[in-house]
Amino acid sequence: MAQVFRPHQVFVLKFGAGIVLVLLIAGILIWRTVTADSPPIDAPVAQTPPFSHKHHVSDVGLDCRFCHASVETAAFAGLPPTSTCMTCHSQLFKGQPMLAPVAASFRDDLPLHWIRVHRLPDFVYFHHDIHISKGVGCSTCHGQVDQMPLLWRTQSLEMSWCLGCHRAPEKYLRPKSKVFDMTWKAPPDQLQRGRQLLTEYKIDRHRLTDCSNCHR
Amino acid sequence: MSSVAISEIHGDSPPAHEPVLPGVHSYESISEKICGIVLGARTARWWLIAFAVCSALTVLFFGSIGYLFYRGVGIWGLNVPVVWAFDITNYVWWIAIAMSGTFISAALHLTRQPWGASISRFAEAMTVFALAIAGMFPILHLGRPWFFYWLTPYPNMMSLWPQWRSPLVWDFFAILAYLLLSLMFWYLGLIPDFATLRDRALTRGRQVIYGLLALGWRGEARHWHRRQSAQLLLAGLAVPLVVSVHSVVGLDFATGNTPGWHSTIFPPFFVAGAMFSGFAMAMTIVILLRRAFDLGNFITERHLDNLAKLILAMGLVLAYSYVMEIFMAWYSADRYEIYTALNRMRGPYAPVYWALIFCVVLVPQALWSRRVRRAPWLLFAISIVINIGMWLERFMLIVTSEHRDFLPSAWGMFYPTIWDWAILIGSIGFFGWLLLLFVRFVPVISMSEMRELLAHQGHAHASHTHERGGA
Amino acid sequence: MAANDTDEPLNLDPPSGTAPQWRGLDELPAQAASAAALHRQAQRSADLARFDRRQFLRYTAASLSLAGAGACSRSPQQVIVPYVHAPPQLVAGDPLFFATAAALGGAAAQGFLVKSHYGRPTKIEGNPSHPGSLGATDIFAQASVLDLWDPDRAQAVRHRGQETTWESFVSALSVRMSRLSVSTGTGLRILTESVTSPTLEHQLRTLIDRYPGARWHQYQPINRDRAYEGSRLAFGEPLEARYEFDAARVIVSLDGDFLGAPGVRYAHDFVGARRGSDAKPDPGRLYVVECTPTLTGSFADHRYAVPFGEIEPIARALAQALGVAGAGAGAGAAGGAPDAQLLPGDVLAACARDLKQNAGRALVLVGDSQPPVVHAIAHAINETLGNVGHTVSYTAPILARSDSQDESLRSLTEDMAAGLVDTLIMIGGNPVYNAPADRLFGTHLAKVAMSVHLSLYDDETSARCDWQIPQAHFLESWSDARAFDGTAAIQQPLIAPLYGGKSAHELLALLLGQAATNDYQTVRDFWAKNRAPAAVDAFWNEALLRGVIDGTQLPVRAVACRSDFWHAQTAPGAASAPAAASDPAALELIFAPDPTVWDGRFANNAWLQELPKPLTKLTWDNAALMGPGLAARLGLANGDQIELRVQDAAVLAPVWIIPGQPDQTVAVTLGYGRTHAGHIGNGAGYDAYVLRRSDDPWHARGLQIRKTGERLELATTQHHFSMEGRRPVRTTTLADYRRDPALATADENRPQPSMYAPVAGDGYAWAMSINLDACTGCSACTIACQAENNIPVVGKKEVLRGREMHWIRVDRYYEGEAEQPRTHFQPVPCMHCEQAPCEVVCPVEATVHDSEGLNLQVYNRCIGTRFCSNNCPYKVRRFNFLQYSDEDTESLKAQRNPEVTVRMRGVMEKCTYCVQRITDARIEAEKGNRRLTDGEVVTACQAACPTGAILFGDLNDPDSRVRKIKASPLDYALLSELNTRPRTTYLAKVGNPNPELANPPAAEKKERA
Amino acid sequence: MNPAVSEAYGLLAEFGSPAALLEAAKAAHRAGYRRVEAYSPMPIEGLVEALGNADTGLPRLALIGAIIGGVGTFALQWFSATVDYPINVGGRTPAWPGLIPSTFEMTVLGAVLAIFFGVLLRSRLPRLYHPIFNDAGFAAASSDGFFLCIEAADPQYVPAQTREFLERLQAVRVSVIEP
Repeated sequence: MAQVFRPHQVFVLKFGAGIVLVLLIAGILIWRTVTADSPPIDAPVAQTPPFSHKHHVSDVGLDCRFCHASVETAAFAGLPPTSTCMTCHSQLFKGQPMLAPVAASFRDDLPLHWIRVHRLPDFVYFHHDIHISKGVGCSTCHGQVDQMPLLWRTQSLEMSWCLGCHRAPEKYLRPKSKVFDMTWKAPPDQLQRGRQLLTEYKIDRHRLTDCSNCHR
Repeated sequence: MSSVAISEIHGDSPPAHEPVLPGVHSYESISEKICGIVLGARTARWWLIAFAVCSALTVLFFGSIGYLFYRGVGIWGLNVPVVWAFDITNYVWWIAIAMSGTFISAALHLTRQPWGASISRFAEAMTVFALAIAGMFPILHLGRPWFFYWLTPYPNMMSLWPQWRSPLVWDFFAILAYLLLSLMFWYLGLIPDFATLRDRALTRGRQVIYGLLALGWRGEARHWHRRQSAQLLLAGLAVPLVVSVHSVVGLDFATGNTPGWHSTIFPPFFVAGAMFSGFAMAMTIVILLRRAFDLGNFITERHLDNLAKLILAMGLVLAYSYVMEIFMAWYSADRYEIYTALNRMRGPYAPVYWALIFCVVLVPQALWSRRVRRAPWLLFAISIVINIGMWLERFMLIVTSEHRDFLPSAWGMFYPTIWDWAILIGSIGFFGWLLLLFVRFVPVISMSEMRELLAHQGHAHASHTHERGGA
Repeated sequence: MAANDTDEPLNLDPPSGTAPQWRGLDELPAQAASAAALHRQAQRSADLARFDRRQFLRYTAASLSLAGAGACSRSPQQVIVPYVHAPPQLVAGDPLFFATAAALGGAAAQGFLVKSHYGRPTKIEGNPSHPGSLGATDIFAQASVLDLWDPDRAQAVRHRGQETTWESFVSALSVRMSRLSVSTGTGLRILTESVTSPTLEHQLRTLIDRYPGARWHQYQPINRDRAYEGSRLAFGEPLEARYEFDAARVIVSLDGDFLGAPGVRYAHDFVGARRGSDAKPDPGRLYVVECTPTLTGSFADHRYAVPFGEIEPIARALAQALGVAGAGAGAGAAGGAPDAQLLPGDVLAACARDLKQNAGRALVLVGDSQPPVVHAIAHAINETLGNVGHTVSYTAPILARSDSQDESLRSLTEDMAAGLVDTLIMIGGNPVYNAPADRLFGTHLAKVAMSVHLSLYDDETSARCDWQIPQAHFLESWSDARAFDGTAAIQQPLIAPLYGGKSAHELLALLLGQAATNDYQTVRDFWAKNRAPAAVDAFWNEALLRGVIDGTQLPVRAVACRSDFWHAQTAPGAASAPAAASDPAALELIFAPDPTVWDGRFANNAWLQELPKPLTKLTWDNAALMGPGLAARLGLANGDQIELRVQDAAVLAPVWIIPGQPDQTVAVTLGYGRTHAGHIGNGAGYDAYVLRRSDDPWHARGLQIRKTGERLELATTQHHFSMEGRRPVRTTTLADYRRDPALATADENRPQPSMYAPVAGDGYAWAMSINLDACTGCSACTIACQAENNIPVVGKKEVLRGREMHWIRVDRYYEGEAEQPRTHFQPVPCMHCEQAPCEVVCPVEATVHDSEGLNLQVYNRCIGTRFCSNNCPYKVRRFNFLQYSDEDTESLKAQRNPEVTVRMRGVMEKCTYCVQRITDARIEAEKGNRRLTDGEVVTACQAACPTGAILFGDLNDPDSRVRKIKASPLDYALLSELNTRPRTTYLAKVGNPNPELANPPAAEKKERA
Repeated sequence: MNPAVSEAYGLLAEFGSPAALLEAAKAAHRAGYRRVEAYSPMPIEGLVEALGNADTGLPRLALIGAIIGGVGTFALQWFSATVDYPINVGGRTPAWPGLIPSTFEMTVLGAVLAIFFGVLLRSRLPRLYHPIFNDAGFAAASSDGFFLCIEAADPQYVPAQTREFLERLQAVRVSVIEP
């Protein structure tokens, strides 16, 4: 009988199979990147006006709370109303084209539109105030904002990431005085300090990984 | 191993015993006959008609599924308290049908029943198809089916795992294992026959397709040897697996606290029920095939007779468990269990209950008669009745338990909608569709095993003469 | 406000409701540009599409709070002053609470604290300092927030159906007014519903003074004419009877449903006194004689069902038995009638003895639908027993006018018919739909030259009027209202009118030619009138802060009962009552307001439509209620369609069989069969007003019933009413309780052993106790829960399938024989079992426990296997079989509580013990490094419950009320034999039947057996 | 010797019956041939033994697969439920009986996979091209032909003698297999 498959045909078959496999993997990778949440991590986000945290925090030396006024008192850290911007900018850099949108917003009572950089899904309920009051620093989740001309996201903000801290808070907790300190780095004896803070802040570890902590 | 069987066949089959393969056969004629069905030039009219019907139902099936995914499970008649009805009924029914195939061929394989050879092939096919359909229902019944993969343990961004103590998770693994085993067991058996088809195929296209499926099988002695020991091992694994799978299905209910479910009798009860309906479905298909391809020489009345006996036995086991269920309810002195038992017999679903008693307990008693066991069409009718009865049984089991459980204020009723029926009927059509493709393009009977049988018979004969010669 | 346009609203989420945070408002454009602003917002709402839900909510939050701000900046100096000290019962946190009040259904006002999320009113709570509320609310109050957001509301001024502008109406009206002013207003008629607003009354009277020829009519279908008439008979002047249930030990209610009526104060007092302290029950005794089952009757220790006409003879006989002066004389002819005819056995005698023994601590009251003379008799009895001043006192009516509304409507319609009415201005109301059929209001309306209708909806009346003016919802406008004791409260808006609605005050101001002034000005001016200008601001702020105006309670009047009324003409209903009684074939029809849609004004409120009616558990429909005996006699079953015919009027209605209804009486409820209600209300049920006649609005004799052979599907949420001997509801009697407190719960063995080590925790351990002895079945909890937790409405078809979504349902069981059933109510939320069966079967950890004992349902993890529901013995889990929560209607989204996830289809949901309230409270506490104290967390159902039947708290807190109450011997767990160890437990019901009465209700026999 | 022949894959002999093939295989083995293969349309008893080395090694593989599947699954369950994310489910502490069903199923599956792929790998399948197919008559091997092939790679392989040897075994036909 004749061979059903000649060697070169066999080769073609194997090769084809290989191609298909490669395409499959490629497809999956593409799909994941396409459906990944935006803006991606570490990608600066352009805003109008091009607000620079770097300038306002490290150059001017504003405190976070000057704009994010309710971060200590409410679930939402809050974004400043245009009027807050105008407290300074009614005087400083008045004519700057860069600031035109702010002036316009104030004049026409039309709110500014900022692009959201840190967003959580609908079903996640995050409270800024409690984190602040229990010694979780801004930079722990938001990164060194004072070094960001344009803001970008430094953390995945995925559940597993949240759990990283909720399972081992002692690795991240800071003394109250350091919460708004952008330059804070964990000291070598952080673990032990952290445990002290845990008791000081009266944090119930059991609760931290309860589903009801974030989901309602 | 089956060669080892020779002496035993000889031993436990007295000359008076009718042969498994009556009529004259040569190795060639076997290939001739069975390959003919597949490679035959023209397709039978009955096949085309049946295929058209089944295709229509298949479209209905997947159409309904599409609508289901679009609208949600609300298109079914479900409600609180009856949150499961047709969906889970169909699931249990199909997975029970799946039971027989692997089990039959594995059991026959292990007990070296020569007569099994001719029915094991499509019994296995039946398993694979029924299982594929059964496996769909747990996904279809979900409120958010697109998240079904959350049942699998894999590292994810939620750092969550399945809840291991849920019987549904056990189910997931059970079906997975069962499906893969059945597929491999089936395919392992098919390889040499694909090789035969490859070598007899007349068109290039078929040569290639069957060639690929045959994986280049060339009948090497060592390959045969490995394949056989593999089949033996798989068969050995299949039996406990199959039992465990249906025990787990039983546990789906038994672990619940719903009166009428919360009973340790369930796992064995479900295994028995599964064998019962599995054998019945096998019977249905055997008879159809036998008729369609006039395989009377391969599938003899003895096959039917044995199958019928098995069905009868299982039917009795089942009848026993029904009695036990009622007894347990009474014996438990549990108010709710007792009520459920009575409610089944006198409640709004009483007709279903009595219908299933008729189909599952009474009808099979006819099989005591040898005459019935030898009358294919009677057997066919009975097997159909049993299949219906077994579906009713699952429906009764699920719905009557749910619809009146603990708090009278929460009692309710279930009424099926058109979509419930569409998906049930559609699934049957899809099953038929797969079977039709199978009988058309795959050898319905294992040729290699037939050849073995032939060899044994020849050998047995030879050995007789030899003894005489020696004397 | 800009901040609100981002995801994180700033100005409006302060730590607590104190004044300063309104600094945010100052950042608003002070000039009244709110309309323009709103417009721009609307244009931008195109962007909404790509926002996710919470973004959306906050976005609307922005626009709407801007609107709200606009409302305040209508004149710059206007400032809304939020509540300063949110009472501990209320969850502190981001949302603000504003005190307001409203008289819903034209009844006495209740005071509210309305929860406002970033300017969107989302939830209504009772105002603890308001006498009409004391912190609780009824179902109508809870549901009214949905009316505010109802997309079906009238949204534009219409002239003969054509959309037009307010300005064009103003000009049209001014033309007419100038002409009318010539004729001193002759031909000008105002039609209002019952008015409790002092300001509105003032405006109306001013108008009448201004135009002597004009006249002010008032009519609403459910009115108190007969009560006032009764007091006129008894005292010579219409007076308001104010009951002090907490002082009453023995109460006889003659067809009076004080537990089912709108308002919560009476239920609160009655049950409060009954419950005793720390669940040591000390019930008085309640006798009820009624014509159709009501909540009050269900609660009674002794309940007797009699035909409508027999109430009067019974009253007279009772009076006689009590030796009331003048009793025995009079038309009832019941003079010497042995009461055996009227009530079984020696009930009347025993009842009378009971009353005598408790003279001064007893109370006899009468339902508003009973003829005046019966009211008078009750007044006489109370006086004789010396109850006046103790359990009942009398004040001037709380309504602006107490003269007969039926009379007032008659004169109006006659004048209309005679063409004497030139301009008819209707403020609220819907007379075309709900006026008695024989008044032919609709027909005569055509003869009016200019008819104006100010109403929330474009309803039946609007359709027949020249002008339809959208009315501002009470959450959108300023006004004031009187509580049951006359205490006035300011009704302050939380938001600018969504659809440019106008308030009654604005319309009247217009008529008075004060076009400039808005309702804020009007109301404030009215209250400022006789105050020193300097003091006004302080007074005003105080009034808004507390939600009540001190010193406005009406003074008690000394009264003396006359004795000449005994011969007063009895109402036609009772004329030949004995005859009716003697002839069993003669059928009578009685009318009652619907338990959920009342007189029809709530017909378009989906929450109320889907709220199971307490006794029938019907939703989305009204039915003709009849007793089993009658049904059997006529061969009728539930859902059979019958024709009800009274004289020449007839309607088709479905039958619903209800135990405890007299066999010659058929009861129909009003408020259904609407044709212009809106998408929700249209076509639901049948219109019983068709049968209603002005001569006897509550009752009709000579009813004929014809079976049509049709069958109608009625959506009920409970199909099975017997307990099947399973005793989910446990009852005992005071006598038994005194003998053995644990009798009712004796057969329980708790806790049963478990193979698992207990999961210990020293944190909070949340638990709930539900006191069945305090539950009246009013269902306020169900609606409150729905409003708090974004629970979707599923519609009649889905309810028919058994897919209602209420997280807390109120089960209703009957005990005893069908003629004299004992009725039990049992609210059933999630039990939060410590060993929850539902959790073990979930394959994906979507339902698990948290360390505080909550049985959680994590929606976003749920894949919808529904196994948990199967395994829940209480069946409290609810499944989104389809996409139930409305994702298209913007305004409905704005109503939702942003603190609670909106569930998608395919997801299981259930009671969470209001985990969002717990979390917010805990966070507030943890910020202060302190532990939550008892009462800081209050669930929505608990807050709404008028009788405090629901108690929630921390079991690990040694002095929490819930822990104390669970120590009571009456405490039991539902299905405890399953060893699920529920955190929600019940207190058994303690009845107090009169030992003298030979035949204790069957149920108690059972208990003893 | 003739290079053409020496480049052959081997010599293929066809036999009339299973028995004949069996005999031939035994004879070949006795004659010291080691690179011998027998081909038949169905398994023949003793054939493998006749050719030497009957060990399939599958049971060992199965055992390994089973252990991996079982131990792995149990360990995974235990780890995830008690170490990685212990969650209070129904107030019940994780107990081993609840972990058994999945473990059992995965044990079986592990064995099954090992066996199936064991067969294919040890048999070097799939192998779509094989010199043996070059023989025109070899198609019969899948229905009624019984073949014995002595490969050229066999140290004792000498074309002429081997062919003679095979013919002596009453082969129906002997042919050279092109490589």
